[in-house]
Amino acid sequence: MAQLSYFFSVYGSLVNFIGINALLALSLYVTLSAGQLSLGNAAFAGIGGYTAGILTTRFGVPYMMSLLAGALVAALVGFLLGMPVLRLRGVFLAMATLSFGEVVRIAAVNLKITGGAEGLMGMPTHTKTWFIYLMIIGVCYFLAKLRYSSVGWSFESIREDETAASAMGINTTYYKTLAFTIGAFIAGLAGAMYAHLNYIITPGEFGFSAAVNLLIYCIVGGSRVWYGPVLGAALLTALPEILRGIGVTAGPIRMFVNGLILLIVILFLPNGLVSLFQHRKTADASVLACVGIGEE
Amino acid sequence: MLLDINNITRYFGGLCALEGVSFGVESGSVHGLIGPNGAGKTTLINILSGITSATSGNLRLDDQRIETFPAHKVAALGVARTFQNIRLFPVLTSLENVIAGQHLVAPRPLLPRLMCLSGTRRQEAVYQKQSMDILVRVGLGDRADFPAQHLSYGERRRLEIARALASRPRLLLLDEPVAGMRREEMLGVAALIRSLVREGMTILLIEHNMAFVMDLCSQITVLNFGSVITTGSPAEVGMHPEVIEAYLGKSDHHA
Amino acid sequence: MLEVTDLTVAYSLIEAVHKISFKVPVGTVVTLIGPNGAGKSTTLNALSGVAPMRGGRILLDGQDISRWSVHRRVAAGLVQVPEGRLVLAGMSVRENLELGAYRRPRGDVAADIRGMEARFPILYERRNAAAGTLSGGEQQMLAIARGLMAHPKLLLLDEPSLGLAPLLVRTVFEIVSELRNSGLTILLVEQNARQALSVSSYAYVIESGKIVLEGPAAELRSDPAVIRTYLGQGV
Amino acid sequence: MNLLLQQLINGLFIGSVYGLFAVGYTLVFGVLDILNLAHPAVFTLGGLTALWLVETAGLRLWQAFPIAVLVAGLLGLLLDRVAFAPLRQRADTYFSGLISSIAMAIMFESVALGLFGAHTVRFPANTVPLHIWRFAGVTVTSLQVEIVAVALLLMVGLTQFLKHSRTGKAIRAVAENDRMARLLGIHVDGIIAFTFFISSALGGAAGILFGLYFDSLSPDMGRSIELKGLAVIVLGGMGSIPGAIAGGLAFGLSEVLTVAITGTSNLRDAVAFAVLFAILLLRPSGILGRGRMREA
Repeated sequence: MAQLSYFFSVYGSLVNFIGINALLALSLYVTLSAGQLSLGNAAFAGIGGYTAGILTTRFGVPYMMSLLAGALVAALVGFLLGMPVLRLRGVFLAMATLSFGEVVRIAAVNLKITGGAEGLMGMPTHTKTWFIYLMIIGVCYFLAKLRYSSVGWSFESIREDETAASAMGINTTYYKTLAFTIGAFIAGLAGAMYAHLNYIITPGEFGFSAAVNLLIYCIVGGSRVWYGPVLGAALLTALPEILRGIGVTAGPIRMFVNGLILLIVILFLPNGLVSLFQHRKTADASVLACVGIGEE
Repeated sequence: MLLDINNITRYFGGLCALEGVSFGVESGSVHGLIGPNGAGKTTLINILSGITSATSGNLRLDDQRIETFPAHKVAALGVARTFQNIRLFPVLTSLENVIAGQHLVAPRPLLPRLMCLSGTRRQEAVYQKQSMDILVRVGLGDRADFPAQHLSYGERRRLEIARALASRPRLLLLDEPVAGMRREEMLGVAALIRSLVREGMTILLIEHNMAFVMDLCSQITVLNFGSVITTGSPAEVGMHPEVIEAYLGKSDHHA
Repeated sequence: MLEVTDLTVAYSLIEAVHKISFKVPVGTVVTLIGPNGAGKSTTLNALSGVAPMRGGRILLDGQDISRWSVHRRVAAGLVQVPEGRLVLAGMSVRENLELGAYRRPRGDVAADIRGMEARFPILYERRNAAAGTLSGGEQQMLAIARGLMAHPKLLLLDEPSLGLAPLLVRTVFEIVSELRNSGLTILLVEQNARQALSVSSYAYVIESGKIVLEGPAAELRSDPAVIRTYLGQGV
Repeated sequence: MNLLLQQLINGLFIGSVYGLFAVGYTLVFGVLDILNLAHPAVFTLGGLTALWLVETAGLRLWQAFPIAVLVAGLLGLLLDRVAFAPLRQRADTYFSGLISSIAMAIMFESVALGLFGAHTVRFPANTVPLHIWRFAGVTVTSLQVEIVAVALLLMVGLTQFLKHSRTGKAIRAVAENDRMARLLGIHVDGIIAFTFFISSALGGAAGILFGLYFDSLSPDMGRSIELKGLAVIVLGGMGSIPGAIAGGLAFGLSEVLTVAITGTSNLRDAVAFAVLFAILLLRPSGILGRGRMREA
């Protein structure tokens, strides 16, 4: 017990950051699961964070209400943004969401109510570790159940082939917007919790590098199953500590190792780290398949 | 008449892909659509299924105008299709492909699942059984757990038909369903088409294999350069001089 | 000229062509016919080196070229005019011709282009137009002319009549017979079996990636099985 | 009036650097349909290499410039071999290429950080002899003129090279249809590697000019231009060289005009990104684009 409390006194904030990053990665996972590459989820987190922070600091709204409001406002913006931008595909969608994110960041720098470049301060630090992880469990449960519902199958179909999906009767616009909105909701929730973890949030935390980091969590962990992003976020957020543990302290080397891991994963594990742990049933079946065909 | 195609025209840029195409597809029949490569057959199927829009003209399905409908609405009216260049979901297994195809007929609501209601599991078992039955019907029962990308060419074509059948369509549009198939496989597909029609399904069939088309279809429409040359029974179409010339090249030239 | 033994081609795990063997003697036109998806184009692509070969051997003038890169094969005179008139649509007609001679010494190219433009006057008239603006027939001329710019020893022609109006189909086959008469060796892939057989000396029938029938073109034209399946008696 | 004229001229100078940066960016996209997100890191290393050559190796700038550009070009070759070539046959090559280029960007930036430290550095005074011209109330320095001259020279040179040279035509052929190019006997992999070389060399040149213009260099300077570069190539139409040049100039002008009109530099980037966002929604192929849309 004493050891545990020691662990938390040293690594408590790391554990919290892992949780927040995992939630953010899950928000991107939802969008990716419907085949849409969004670089706007960091901005949605910012919207959620600023909304919740402003509500608690300026208007004395209770913590839980502010979380809900932050998530809902982010979801609403996601919905409104999704309708026009989801006509775009691939790299064009990525860039539209990216420029949206930049506009949000610049707005946060310039507006008075957001506290400008110095950031928004004075949030009560109500977010507790257990609560973060409770939320993660809730979101994971939701996503796991979602996967085999009509919505989940529709996301999967759209990700695999949008044209074929629409020919099967799937309203692709509706489901893409839905994925985008759910993603924005989760991101907004994570942002709102983050705002009340830290006392302060600044515009820079929700910029381009944050958006890219989320993408990296999903890719390194694996974006085909819900636990992939969680794994990716946990590993990469803890990586600096792990490296410090094995004696690597210099910043540039840590950064280099980060990049190297990402490169190795994308080159050799296209489905992410989770493919290391997944049971090989389908892989075996495919081997059988080629043997069968070879004999024909 | 289940499907009435009336004066459909489609331009791509300045290029005319279809010009004034009109014909009807009788309910409960197999209707063939033939013509040389590049005649506009696939463009027409794309328009029928709502994936492409027509530049002008109209389409009626059971007297309902559908030419402005997006693909998912056309599908909801009971139209399913396969693709010439096979558009399966490659990393999903055969069974999962068919399950995805059940979208319109097998609601899997989220809320009961979140609450772990007991009915969900039973319902899911019924749906999965239905998908499995369709796989067995196209002869892929033993391939249920294989990712689609590891199936042979002919198996993938059959899986595409299975996925289309999963939505229980009234009208099935098949774009070259037996291209690249071995003879035995081809016979299997022919038998499948016959049994589907016996159950009341209507089929519009694009195919290059003449024997296959002649054998199955009650009516055939011949397309060349985006226009209909003729529509008629296999025998009528076979006698048509323009068809012989357009489809086979001038027979008097070197023969 | 070309001797292929036990050629096998597979995309990912699926075999498209299985152990086929055939020959193209020098100065002749040989045709591969067969239904859509039978593996005809795949065979040509394996000969050019752009389809993954899984087994077999390709001899060009007695030399084993099975492992050669695509550009080395082109330099050796094995030139393909691909299906669907793949001209470089955004580049000019003249540039398309120039690129046809990419593997040849620069000095000779200008004279060749003049020769080609004299032979196909339309290519001279439209020399500065983007190739994509040409009509289907003109694009096919350009594709063939571009193939000839490489001074092929063996020309692989993939479905030259695809999507062309009957009159243009005839023109294209007239060009093919001219090329044959000028002594060029050609391996032709065609759906239009009747036309193809009429310009060829020998033919192979491919079905589901295997050769099911072969013989002198004149004989295949009167073979009942070929007539039923490919020359479409009854239609 | 003169102030406006001065701003327009300043916009032209910085716009030409943006254009040069974007030309390399868009070249790779045009040929491969892949966004090379390591381009900004090459830009940084190009600038820092030139600085090292001048400051530490004691070379004159006119000697250091071509060497640094060459180094940048070699980095491009490295990028192609390590991050792109292995992914070329993969079905999701566009997406995985995006990720692997991010990985390379992280590693390049960490190298810059390790070699040059995190602080801002500058070329020694008198690296470029400075003349100042004043006419009609407008100030122009010889450095600015030289920057525009070099940038325009490189961009015009590239355009002419692509248009008339045999290799240039081969590059365009690969961009249009790599399969057809292969059948013509073009060594496609060599052409792609060469394209990376040119693209990165131009990016490196832009980095040097950028460092000279702003009189500051730092390992993260690529970040400041990364998003602008993306904006420029979308504005000009992905893959269009003249579009990138025009887009760069337009972007430079819009920046200085925003500053001139609003009186502060806070909204400088917001206007540009709002314009980018609008263009993506209204005309995704860009203003001068070829109308090419990638299906994801």
